[in-house]
Amino acid sequence: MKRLVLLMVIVFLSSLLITTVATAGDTVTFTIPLPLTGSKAKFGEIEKRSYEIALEEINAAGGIKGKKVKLVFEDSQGKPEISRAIAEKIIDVKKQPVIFGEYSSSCSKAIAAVAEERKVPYLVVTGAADNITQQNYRYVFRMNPSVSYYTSGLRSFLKEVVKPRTIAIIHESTDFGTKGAEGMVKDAKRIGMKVVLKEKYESGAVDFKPILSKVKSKRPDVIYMVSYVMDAALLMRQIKELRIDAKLFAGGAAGFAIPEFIENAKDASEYVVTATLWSPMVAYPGAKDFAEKYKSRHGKYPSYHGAEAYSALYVIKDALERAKSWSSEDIRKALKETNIVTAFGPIKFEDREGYQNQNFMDTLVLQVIDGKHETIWPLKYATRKYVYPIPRWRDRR
Amino acid sequence: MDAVAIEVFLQTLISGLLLGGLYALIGIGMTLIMGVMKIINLAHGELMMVAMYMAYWLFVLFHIDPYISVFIVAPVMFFFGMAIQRFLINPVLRVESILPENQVILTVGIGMVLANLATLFFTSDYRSTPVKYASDAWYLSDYWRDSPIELSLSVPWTVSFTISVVITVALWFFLTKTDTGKSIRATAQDLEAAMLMGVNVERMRLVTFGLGAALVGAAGCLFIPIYYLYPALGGRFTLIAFVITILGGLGSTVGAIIGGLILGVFESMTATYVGMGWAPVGRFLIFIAALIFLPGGVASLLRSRRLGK
Amino acid sequence: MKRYAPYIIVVLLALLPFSGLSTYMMHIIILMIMWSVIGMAWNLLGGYCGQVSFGHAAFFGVGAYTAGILYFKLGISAWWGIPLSVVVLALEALVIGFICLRLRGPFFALATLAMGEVLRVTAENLRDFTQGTLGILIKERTWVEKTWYYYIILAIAVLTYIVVKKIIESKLGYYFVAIREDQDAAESLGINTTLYKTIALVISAVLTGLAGAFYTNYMGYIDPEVVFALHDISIITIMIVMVGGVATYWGPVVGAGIMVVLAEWIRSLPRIGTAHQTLFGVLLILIIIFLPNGVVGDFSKIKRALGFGRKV
Amino acid sequence: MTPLLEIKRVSRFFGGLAAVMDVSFNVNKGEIVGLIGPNGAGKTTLFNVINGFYKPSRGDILFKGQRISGLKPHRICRLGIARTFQVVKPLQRMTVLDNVVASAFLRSDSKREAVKKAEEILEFTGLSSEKDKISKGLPLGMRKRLEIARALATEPELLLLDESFAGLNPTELVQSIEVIKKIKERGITILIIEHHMKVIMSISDRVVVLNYGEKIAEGTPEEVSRDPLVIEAYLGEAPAA
Repeated sequence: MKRLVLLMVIVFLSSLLITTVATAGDTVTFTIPLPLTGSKAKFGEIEKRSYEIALEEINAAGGIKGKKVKLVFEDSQGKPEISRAIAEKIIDVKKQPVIFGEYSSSCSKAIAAVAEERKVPYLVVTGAADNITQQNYRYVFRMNPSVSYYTSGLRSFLKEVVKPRTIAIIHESTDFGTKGAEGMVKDAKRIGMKVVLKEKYESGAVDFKPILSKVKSKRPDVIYMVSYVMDAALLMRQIKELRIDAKLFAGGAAGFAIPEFIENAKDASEYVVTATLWSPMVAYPGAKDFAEKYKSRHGKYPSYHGAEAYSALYVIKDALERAKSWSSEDIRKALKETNIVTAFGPIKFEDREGYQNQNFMDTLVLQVIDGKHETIWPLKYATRKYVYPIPRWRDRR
Repeated sequence: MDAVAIEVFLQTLISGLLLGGLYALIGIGMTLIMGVMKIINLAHGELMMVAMYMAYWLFVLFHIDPYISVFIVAPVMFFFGMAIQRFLINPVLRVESILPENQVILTVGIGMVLANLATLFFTSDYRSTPVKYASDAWYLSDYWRDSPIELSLSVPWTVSFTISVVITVALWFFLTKTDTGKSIRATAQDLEAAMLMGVNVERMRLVTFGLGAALVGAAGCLFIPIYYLYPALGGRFTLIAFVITILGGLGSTVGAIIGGLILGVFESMTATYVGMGWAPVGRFLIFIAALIFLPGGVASLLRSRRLGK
Repeated sequence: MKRYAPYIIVVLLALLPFSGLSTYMMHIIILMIMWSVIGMAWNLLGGYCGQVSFGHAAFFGVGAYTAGILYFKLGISAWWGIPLSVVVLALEALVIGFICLRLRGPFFALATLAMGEVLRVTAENLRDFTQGTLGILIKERTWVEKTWYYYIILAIAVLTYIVVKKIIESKLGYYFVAIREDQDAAESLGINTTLYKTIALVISAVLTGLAGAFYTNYMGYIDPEVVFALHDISIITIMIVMVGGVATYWGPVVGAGIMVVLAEWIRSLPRIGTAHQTLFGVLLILIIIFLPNGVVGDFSKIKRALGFGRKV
Repeated sequence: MTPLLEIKRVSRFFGGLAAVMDVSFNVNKGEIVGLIGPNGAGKTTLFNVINGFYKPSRGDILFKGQRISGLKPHRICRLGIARTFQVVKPLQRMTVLDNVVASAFLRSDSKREAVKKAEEILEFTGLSSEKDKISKGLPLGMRKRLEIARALATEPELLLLDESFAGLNPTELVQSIEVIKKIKERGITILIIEHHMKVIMSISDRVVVLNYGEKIAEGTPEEVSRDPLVIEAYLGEAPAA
């Protein structure tokens, strides 16, 4: 037994020590924590594939400052303490001067705390909880808008086109859903809508019909839903089933903005609008290229999470190229001065409205028209004219 | 009550009953396993997930409707369940350990491996239901033009519910009319007595686990047209199955059906009249209430009624 | 020699921070010790007293939230959560015990499982009190360095070990095991089974809560899905004890080593990708099948298999 | 003088069935009382009622003049009634000594005292040589005696023995009978269920006979064995060997 234990300890320790220092020789290695197993694995996977596409492009173009880039993905399983372990490993064992990656807000928070303490810059790529960039952290930067800002585009669409008087809000009970719903309540006040119903549910529910019957009885002009993944599709399918007619069905990004939404909701998804951070057809440089590349490899367009991950590597590249040295402090300074346009949109880290190092950007509105997500708002990015008013269920064929 | 309130109530009730019927099928598999083998199967939901992938691929590759593939998937799951019982669970049941609950952890391990293998083989993509009729429904107003209220009845939900009822009835006949079925029930009621009566308990356990897996496999097929699919979906359904098992009474099919319906209606009513966010709390509260106030589940009520007190 | 082993181990552990381990390794070791505490606590109730709880997340989470809410609502250092959680957890355990302990075997297991879930959903829904799913974020943790966290959790672990050992060697220990072996026999021998089960539950809950309060301070972030997790807390706890050795003093420690350190190692094996969970799952299944009483409990089997101890 | 144990018109129903019906008898201090009857006569149920596992559906049980029906088993044990089980329930994975220590704690203040008491009792019941064995592996005779030892460790005034002789081989039987007699010498009152007619008739001072939950006879062994009702009850069932 002792021998066995000893052997195991040796193997374990050596496997930790052999890992190379991040910037040895003419390659630079980045370790990226992502949830690759468990319930959040889907998004970890999208991001991983997107990082890989960016990686190939960057290496084909000569790497970063002449160094080849290598990426190592570590599975955080969506557990904060494992994310933290990976972050500690990145800082301590791999001596990597900057961290980026992770998907969920809770894991991003765990890493942000470590990064700030250890004074290593951390670029949050997809974690959307407001409070990540409200902590006066100096070393934490965020590319994606916080969840409260996801709907700025949708708000102006509602105000200028739909002009609704009442709205019903259904949202998942996660932080993402709750904050999204609260954002809409504020928006509603601003544009003079009355919130007739606000209900939450636990994501993954099978049957939404009870709550939808209640929505139906309130006859709202707009039904706004903040849902992840397949809940969105189930909601629309069951709305169709119950023939709930509203002036507009609107989604708050996430589950409504991914290709699976149309696949699963089928004709029930038609004319549904959704806020989103990005779409494959958006006019940012490189967006379309990336989307097509992703589609040709993996069969469907990526969600905005993919674009975020893809662009994150470019943001890092940009910062490393501008940094005086590859010390954490210099990289932090370089990140702070970031001002580039990526496939995901313009990136600039600002301190305002209670946020620090936060990227603010216009969000888009998509509508499903003829079974495809089309950008309809703001008009300058529109790929197709919006359809409004939408037909009643009874009249659809 | 005005028409709107009545409409909401009736629609909620319909939803609850349909949901309950499907829940029942998931629960029956577990109630059999828990009743006969006295083990907690935490891989129940994962078995359902495996079955759903089977049904999904049968449709995508061979265009076999999920409702037809029940007849393929359920038998396959039956043998899969028997294999798990024979090669993994039985060895653990046989060895001497301080806590018998180590078999529970075994099922956790099995569930973990199944979910991970599904990720490896099928990626963690969310798979949509492939069927065309997913959101079709029948409407009251189509049949009764001047109806003051509008009610709808989802096509796939109704079909799934009906098949679920048919399977349950078939199972009930199997358990009450056939020798094997009677032996299973005897084993569930009193292991020692069954052994004395010459029941081959080992074989009954095999059959039961197979049957449990087949039932939850059938449930998986029935969920394909109304739900969606990804590798980590098991856990939620395992928990639901527990609630139904306890509510209905260990080993009781009739209890599981009633338990499923109660749970379905209860969840729907909570969603409509309290708030959908509280539905999970409600679910576990009735679970605990059933454990404490009705330790034998609905089945014990049925039994005492039959005995005339 | 054997008598001094615990002391030697403690001294070695106390010297560990000076060995120049990376903070990454320290993190893993801190997690391992934390899980040992939870495992030992669970073992007292489950392993010795035979009441298998599937809901220890209910205690871990409440401990974590005690610390978190003190910090967030009252602006007091979250470290006060450690002493306060003793009181809170004792009360919680009394309530849960009152509800669940009248049930036996699998029913008790399922009832505790439900309790954990009820608390999770409640914490998610009581947004004004717990911040709901937004979680509680501690802006500035007390130390950046790991050393103090390490000593604090080590102290808690040593305390837990001593508490468990003292209890098991006393009258309580005899009563716990008697209850595990046969509740009816125990009752007929004059043992107030309800009382002693409650005692086991309260002590187990309090110790688990300490680990939870520590977690808040150490990780600096909690939310209901993390600290009330059914799989990632409650079930992992049971696995730690079962894999390590039910009703043994060192079983939970060994189990925590396997479940944390070995899992971490397997997770970071190169080229294995996401298959690490399959590998780990298979390992668990093998341990349960071949070592039903865990690595420590069935140590003699391992020795025999490896060719040692033939002389015995 | 009040009897040690008074059973007053006790009935116990399960569902609609009466397992014990309107049974009354007394046990006096220092006596050995045998409780006999065919299988299913309600003997063990009666023990469970006395010992507190079941509440009597009707009737009262008094111990030293104090009403004990409805108390929890551990309270009843503390008052001075200990029992053994027909299907032995040793604390399987504890050693023989620990089994007895666990029960000796009931009236000991320290572990040392409990261990001392336990060792004494093991000596008394002839189990000393087995004390470090895990109780699960013991032969049946030993396990039955262990049950008695464990019950004695709670220092009872009344000992309820449930078929302590069933399944023993002749040597074990002799040893066990010796133990019972020694227990009596210590002044402990015994109520014993036994199928073994020869044994029961030889050691009992009085015998109570149950059939279908009802008491059909009570008296000295000789009186009872001549009672026609008893003979009829046992007819068809061969007297247990």
